[in-house]
Amino acid sequence: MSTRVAPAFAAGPTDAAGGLDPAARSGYADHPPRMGFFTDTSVCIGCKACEVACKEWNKVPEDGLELTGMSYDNTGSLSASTWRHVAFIEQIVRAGDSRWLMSSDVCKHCTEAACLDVCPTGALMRSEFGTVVIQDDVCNGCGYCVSACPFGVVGRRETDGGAHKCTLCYDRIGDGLTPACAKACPTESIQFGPLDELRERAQGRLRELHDAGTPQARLYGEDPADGVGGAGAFFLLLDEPEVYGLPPDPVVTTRDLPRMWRHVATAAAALAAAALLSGLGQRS
Amino acid sequence: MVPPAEFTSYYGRPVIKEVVWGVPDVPGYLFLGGLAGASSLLAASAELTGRHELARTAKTAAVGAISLSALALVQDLGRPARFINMLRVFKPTSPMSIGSWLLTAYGPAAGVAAASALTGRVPRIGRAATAAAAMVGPGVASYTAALLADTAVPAWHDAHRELPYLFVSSAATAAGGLGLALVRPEHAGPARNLAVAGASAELVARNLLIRRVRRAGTVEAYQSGRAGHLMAAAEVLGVSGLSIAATLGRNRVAAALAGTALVASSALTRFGVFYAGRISARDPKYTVVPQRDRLRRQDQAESPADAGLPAAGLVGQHGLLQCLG
Amino acid sequence: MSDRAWIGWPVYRQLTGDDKLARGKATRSAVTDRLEPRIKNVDRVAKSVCPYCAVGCGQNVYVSNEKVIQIEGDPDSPVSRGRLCPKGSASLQLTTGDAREYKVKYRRAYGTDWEDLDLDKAMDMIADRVIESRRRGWQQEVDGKKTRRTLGFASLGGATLDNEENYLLKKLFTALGAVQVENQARI
Amino acid sequence: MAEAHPVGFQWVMEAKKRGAKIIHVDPRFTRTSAHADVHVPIRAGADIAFVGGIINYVLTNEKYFRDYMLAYTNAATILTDEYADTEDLDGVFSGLDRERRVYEWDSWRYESDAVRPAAGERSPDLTGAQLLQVRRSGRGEAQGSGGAKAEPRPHTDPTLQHPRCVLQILKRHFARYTPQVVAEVAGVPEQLLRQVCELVTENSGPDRTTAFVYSLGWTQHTVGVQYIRTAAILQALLGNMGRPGGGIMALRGHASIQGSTDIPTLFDMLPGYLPMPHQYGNDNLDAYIAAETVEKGFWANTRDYMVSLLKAYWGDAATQDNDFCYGYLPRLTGSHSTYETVLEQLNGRCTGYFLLGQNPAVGSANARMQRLGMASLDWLVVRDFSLIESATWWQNGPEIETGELRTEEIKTEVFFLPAAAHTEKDGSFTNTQRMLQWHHTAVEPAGDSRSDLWFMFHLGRRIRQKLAEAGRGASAPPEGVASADEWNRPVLDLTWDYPVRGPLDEPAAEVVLAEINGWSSDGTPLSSYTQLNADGSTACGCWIYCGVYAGGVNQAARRKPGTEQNWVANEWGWAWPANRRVLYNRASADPDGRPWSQRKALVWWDAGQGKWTGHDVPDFIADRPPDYRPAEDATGVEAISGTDAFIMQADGKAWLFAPAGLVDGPLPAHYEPQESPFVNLLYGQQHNPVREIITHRDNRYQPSGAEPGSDVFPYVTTTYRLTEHHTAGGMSRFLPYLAELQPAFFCEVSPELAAERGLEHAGWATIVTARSAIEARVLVTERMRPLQVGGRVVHQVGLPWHWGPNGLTTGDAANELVHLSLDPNVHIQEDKAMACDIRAGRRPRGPALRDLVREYQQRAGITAQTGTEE
Ligand SMILES: Nc1nc2c(c(=O)[nH]1)N[C@H]1C(S)=C(S)[C@@H](COP(=O)(O)OP(=O)(O)OC[C@H]3O[C@@H](n4cnc5c(=O)[nH]c(N)nc54)[C@H](O)[C@@H]3O)O[C@H]1N2
Ligand SMILES: Nc1nc2c(c(=O)[nH]1)N[C@H]1C(S)=C(S)[C@@H](COP(=O)(O)OP(=O)(O)OC[C@H]3O[C@@H](n4cnc5c(=O)[nH]c(N)nc54)[C@H](O)[C@@H]3O)O[C@H]1N2
Ligand code: SF4
Ligand code: SF4
Ligand code: SF4
Ligand code: SF4
Ligand code: SF4
Ligand SMILES: [Mo]
Repeated sequence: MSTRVAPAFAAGPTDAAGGLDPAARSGYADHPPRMGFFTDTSVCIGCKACEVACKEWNKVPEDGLELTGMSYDNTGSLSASTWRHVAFIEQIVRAGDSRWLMSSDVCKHCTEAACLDVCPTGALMRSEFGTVVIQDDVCNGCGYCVSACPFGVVGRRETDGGAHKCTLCYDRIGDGLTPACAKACPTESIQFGPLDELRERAQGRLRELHDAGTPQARLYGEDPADGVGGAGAFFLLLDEPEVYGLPPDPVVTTRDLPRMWRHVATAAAALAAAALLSGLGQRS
Repeated sequence: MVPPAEFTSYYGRPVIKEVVWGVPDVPGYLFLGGLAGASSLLAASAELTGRHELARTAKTAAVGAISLSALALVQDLGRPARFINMLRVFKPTSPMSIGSWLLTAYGPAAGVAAASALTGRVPRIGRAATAAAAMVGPGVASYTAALLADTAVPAWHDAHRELPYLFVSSAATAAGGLGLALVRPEHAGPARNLAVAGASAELVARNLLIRRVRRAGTVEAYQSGRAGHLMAAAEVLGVSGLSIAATLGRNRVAAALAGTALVASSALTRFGVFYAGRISARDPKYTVVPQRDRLRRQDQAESPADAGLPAAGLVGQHGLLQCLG
Repeated sequence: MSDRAWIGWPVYRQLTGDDKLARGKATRSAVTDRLEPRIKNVDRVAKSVCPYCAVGCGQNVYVSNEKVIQIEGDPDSPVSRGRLCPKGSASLQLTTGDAREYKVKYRRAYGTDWEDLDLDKAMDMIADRVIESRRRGWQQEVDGKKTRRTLGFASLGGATLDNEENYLLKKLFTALGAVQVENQARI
Repeated sequence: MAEAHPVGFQWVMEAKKRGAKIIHVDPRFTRTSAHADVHVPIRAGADIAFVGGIINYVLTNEKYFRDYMLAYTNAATILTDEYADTEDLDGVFSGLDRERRVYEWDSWRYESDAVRPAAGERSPDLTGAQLLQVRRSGRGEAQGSGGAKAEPRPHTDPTLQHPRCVLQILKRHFARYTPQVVAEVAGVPEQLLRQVCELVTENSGPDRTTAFVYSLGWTQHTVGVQYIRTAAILQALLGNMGRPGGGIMALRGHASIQGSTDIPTLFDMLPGYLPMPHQYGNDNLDAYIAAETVEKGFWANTRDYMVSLLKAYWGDAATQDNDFCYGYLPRLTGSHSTYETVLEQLNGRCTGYFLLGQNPAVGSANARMQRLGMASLDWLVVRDFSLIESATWWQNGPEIETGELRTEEIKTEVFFLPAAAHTEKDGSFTNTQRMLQWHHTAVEPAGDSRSDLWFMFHLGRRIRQKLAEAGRGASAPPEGVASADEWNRPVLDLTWDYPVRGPLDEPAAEVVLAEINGWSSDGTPLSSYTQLNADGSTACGCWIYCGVYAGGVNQAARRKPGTEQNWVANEWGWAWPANRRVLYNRASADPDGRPWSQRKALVWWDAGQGKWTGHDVPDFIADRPPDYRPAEDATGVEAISGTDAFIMQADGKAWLFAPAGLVDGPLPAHYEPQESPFVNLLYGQQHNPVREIITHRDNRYQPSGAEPGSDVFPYVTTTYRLTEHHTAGGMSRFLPYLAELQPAFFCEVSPELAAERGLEHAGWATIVTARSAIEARVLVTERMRPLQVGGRVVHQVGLPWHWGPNGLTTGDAANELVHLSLDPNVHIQEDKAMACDIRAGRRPRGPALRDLVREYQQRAGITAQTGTEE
């Protein structure tokens, strides 16, 4: 992935790990360390405390009472009314080690956040912690962010027309509190903290698991050189990302935007030329 | 590249979110915006070359289309009353923001231009407005391509290079077609020219787009289901309209027929593209398979054992990106 | 547009500040700037314990204007270290949600629907019924041996109650001679 | 554990991180299995065979912790020659009275020099029927805390060679629990059992300990108590009791289920596990004490505890002269458990019912019978947060749908009183660690909602007032009662003068706690139960809680942060007894008082200071040196030797063999559940011979094993919990945030069973037993694994039982299916291992539902006798 060149929009200050410093790039000259999540799915017990704690804190409404038949997951996916979603994947073998994977998904708080880039109102905003927050008082519900997010995180809520997603508990972390979901998580599957510390911790945990004979363990979203410049909320997974419903190689769409604009400009010019030229020629 | 039949997903759930934009609002908006933008250009061209009837019609079409499109846009917002928030910021990273500013500039210009043309009052201001609308018009007609492409929707993003061309040619087709249909043939020369040029370009652009998405692994989204039907119908109408316009375009009835077909073709193209995006967002294979392939290719490219292999073939899409992009 | 309003316009901030692309600082709304956790300036925090299961996780109950506005794990608890499972995390909804009933309801014998009843009246009626059932089910002796009890009324429940409540319950009902006092330990 | 005690499970995950191996024994692959190193899929109802297999491994391979076993268990104790084991009697123990379904446990005795009464235990003249009654009164349960009688100084053989010493008896008893047999019975393959045996034994010894954690998977059986006994034997053999990281942890249920057992709202006990007086043998205080006291250890002081309780209840009215009002206590005549209560309701004797935070209409076994019982009442009081099914069955219960009941024909008066939540009252919960934690009022309850403390207090106040008035008037007492005054004295003499506070007249919970804690005659709060006296100079509402208000300080409200204390965290809340966190922790040190290993040090003898010390509060007499040996004639606490680590036991030892206290045998034996598709492969005896049977038209049992008709119910079914719901659903089905997480009642079946019965994933299935039929959505999952049992494949059906007709997510209650047949020690129902049929599609509606059940009953040839044989 190192072959990718960050285009002009993405250029700017970098952090210690060589990743981009999103807060600095968003006008916070002096800012606290970038905060994020390391979700270690290898210790998730699928209790969904994170889902409930998030809803209680953020007053997120109930999201439907439908039995999905997807193992113990009746939430289905992240949405406007589900900001943490616990996936359940049954991998049962009749001889050998059966697995029941559980994983709590959340907004990735991308370093290069497509949702934020495309938001026309500025409702989506980068905080001084480097997180990505929707300002509900600003959002006009255009729905652009919904289609821009490569992880399918943001949704638009039927009842209020606004787009919603995890705020990484901006109100809480601003006051030194732990986000509600991380605080509730019984097994510390969700770990909150300065991103660089989390990355280090995750590497340690990865080594531990590899040494303990779990070669399938891998980090997801932790690499600043990945398609979204590294996620502010990254994961330790025990299988391929798509098994959990995550895109295997997401790329922020705005990486290609300069090129898009160039083509748009060329096309527009061509249209102008064609139109003007259309007037030429004999009149009948 | 043909996606392998087997791929893993989470219970077949989409990876990215479904497009929340409504039908007909948003595809209609795409079409009307194109129609408006190109009409303003056509109007300017007609005015410059003294075809006032055509100019007047095109201006009227522009203001009508843009008003409708703005309505569609506002209606599609989750919180329409907050439309004005579009002007809180100016974001080059957001085609919708750019579009909003473009519309803000364009709408009044097109309005004044049309009003002046229809009432015959303040002709100088009318001319200035016509010029202004014509200057902003290409932007209005083309930015929507970026609007769709600048998303995680595979069928749209994969087509980000071709979409602008498809959309402007489609806009030209629509504007030209409308002129052709509404204005007496003897006054409709530029419209006919524009329609023919647009429809031809559209054919080429569509083909290029299909080639691109075939390589990218999302072609099925354009060729199956409702999108497939719409795209096919657009093509049939476009080719018919084009042939009629090019051959019998000076016949009033034929012109009307051709014009209508071309307008419809343009609209269907937008709807087709829109649906292709929806389909590709709904089915995880459009997200997972191409990304998997990309990773596989990267792995192979990076793995020392494969280092000797010719990169272009393997790096595939990525390599092509570099060449074409 | 007044000067201040103009300065409040994000485009202006965007053009004049460091956040040229309006991704962060420039686009903050006034609401965002005022944001605070709602538990910050509460009137008090009551120390509590999760009401669901016997793990006994610690809870902090945040009170503002005589309303419970949030319930969270108590990080000090050596049992739970601040964590709560989904049920514990739903305690706020349990205690303040729509499912709570706040009025006495009464269904008369053979009645087809609930009726309203004054709490005081209800207590009085219940006391009368206890006395009557106690009498009717009284067994001074069984098989010639003293039992001094009543089978006329019974009670069930206790595992969700406080020790103090169970204590009074057992004390009162035992004194009344009731032996059919049971709770979830049986099941 | 991950499901039902998720926050507790963090400690398992922590241990795992540090290298602990986790073994999960469960019929289903659950969220707990997902984090276990080894998952043992087992046939529901076969754990005694499985754990018996481990014991057999330990005994045959001499893997026990010999020094520990010798010092702290009764391995060396010699039994009388009257004892006959299941080995001798094909599956039953000596003393079985087959006709009355009761064991005379006299032959289970230790051999000793003490003179014993000839027969019977409490009073020589108890007849068989009377004995049965006493047994049914839950003596076993009251003795769970250690009060069972046994010879304090039995004969022993420290060489462990005597053929009648406990270890030798054990060896013979468990010899037939071979890996092959375990595989056949439990469906656990031999090499898996072997793996577990090795993991468990390798991790036990001076330097390592293994812990057992159990809950309902082990208790809700007709042999539930014996399940735990099996683990107790294993853990005592391996030296895992009383030591850090060891033990057998009961993961209890509700927030204060432990508290409601300690201060019991249970028929058979008074506070502190004092048995409720029985009609026989408990005539007066002396007789009661004689019958219920042991000679050695802390239970020798029963009189202190009982008198102090009577003083707490009746205050100044309780005097030496009137037996401290002992006579005011009602007497038992047998079991009066919740299930017998239902029978009393159905027969019209019990006419009033309080439901104080319980929802039997869906939560209790044989839910239909529960509702029919309620429909026979004159009045019902329900106190709850929401309109649970127990409050609305007369309106929308299943019997209304089937036409069995008609709302306008139901006579029951129903009072629904809204309850205050935990945030709206002061009080203490006792958690699963026996720890009391205080919760403080955050806000006052709104509307008519009131605390249960308020309710009990004001109800009592009103009743007392009314009775006092009636006593003055002419209102006649019931037949056989001399006078209204005599009749009402116990109520009127009750100390019932709790101070109230606030606008609602809320009684002061702390004052109640202070009464529970106890005080001396001058009102000084006591600090330890050792201060209690039998002369009336102390009052104490629950002797084991004495100390919770020591120094007039609410110890349960202590909240010194865990991070500021050692790992035992003794200064958070208060645990009974005496704030000890690990029971019997004397056993963590060797007989000389030194920790078995430094790694596993918990408490030890400090010779310099002449007292026991350590991380926890020592569970021993603080200044009793390890080398103390009691005089021959010492009694009570004096009789506890310096190595009697199990101080509540009558002989100071952990019981590998239980000479008393259990009504269904001194050793565990595998019996098939009440309803099982299999014959007992271990013994000729199919069921627990003394299990409690409730014969009633609405509680028909199914044929089992080889009996004709048992093939009508070919599948094993079990009921269990989901993390997302709580018990009968009153606290989860009504909450949007929990309801949405598990929005439908479902059953879990294997793909094989689904294929066999044409069940479709996410479709509907109907599950049928002899009691009822219910419908559930189907989850076909590989997590349900068919097992090889008794030479054939058995399928199990999983039923999370949280549903009922009310709330945001509704569904049939699994308890419609469950029969009443109970563990004879504790009267718990067997809802963890049953037999059922399952078929595709929804169940019939209306009267057709009962028709279906009748059809099944007929097909299986079910009569009133079916399943009732011992
Ligand atoms: N989320 C949640 N937590 C709770 C509760 C709740 O309702 N929901 N309830 C609380 C209460 S009241 C209680 S009592 C506890 C109960 O806690 P648990 O006892 O853990 O609860 P269950 O799920 O009923 O049963 C546990 C397991 O026993 C298994 N099992 C069934 N039969 C057998 C068997 O024969 N042998 C073995 N080895 N296992 C068997 C089941 O498959 C199930 O996984 O939980 C408390 N905590
Ligand atoms: N088939 C099957 N049946 C079972 C079990 C099983 O495993 N399988 N498990 C059994 C077990 S272990 C248990 S504990 C029972 C539980 O069965 P129940 O105790 O009947 O179930 P809950 O839903 O917990 O009911 C408790 C009620 O108390 C109310 N409540 C909570 N707090 C208070 C309070 O402070 N005051 C008052 N007045 N009410 C309050 C709640 O709202 C709730 O409705 O179910 C048993 N039934
Ligand atoms: S995951 Fe999606 S919603 Fe979250 S920051 Fe990235 S692009 Fe935005
Ligand atoms: S929906 Fe709201 S947050 Fe999303 S892009 Fe539109 S305005 Fe921004
Ligand atoms: S960080 Fe806050 S908003 Fe985000 S998922 Fe967790 S609780 Fe919800
Ligand atoms: S709270 Fe933690 S353990 Fe529970 S589901 Fe969420 S991430 Fe997993
Ligand atoms: S938070 Fe969960 S685990 Fe803790 S006490 Fe409450 S219900 Fe039990
Ligand atoms: Mo329970």
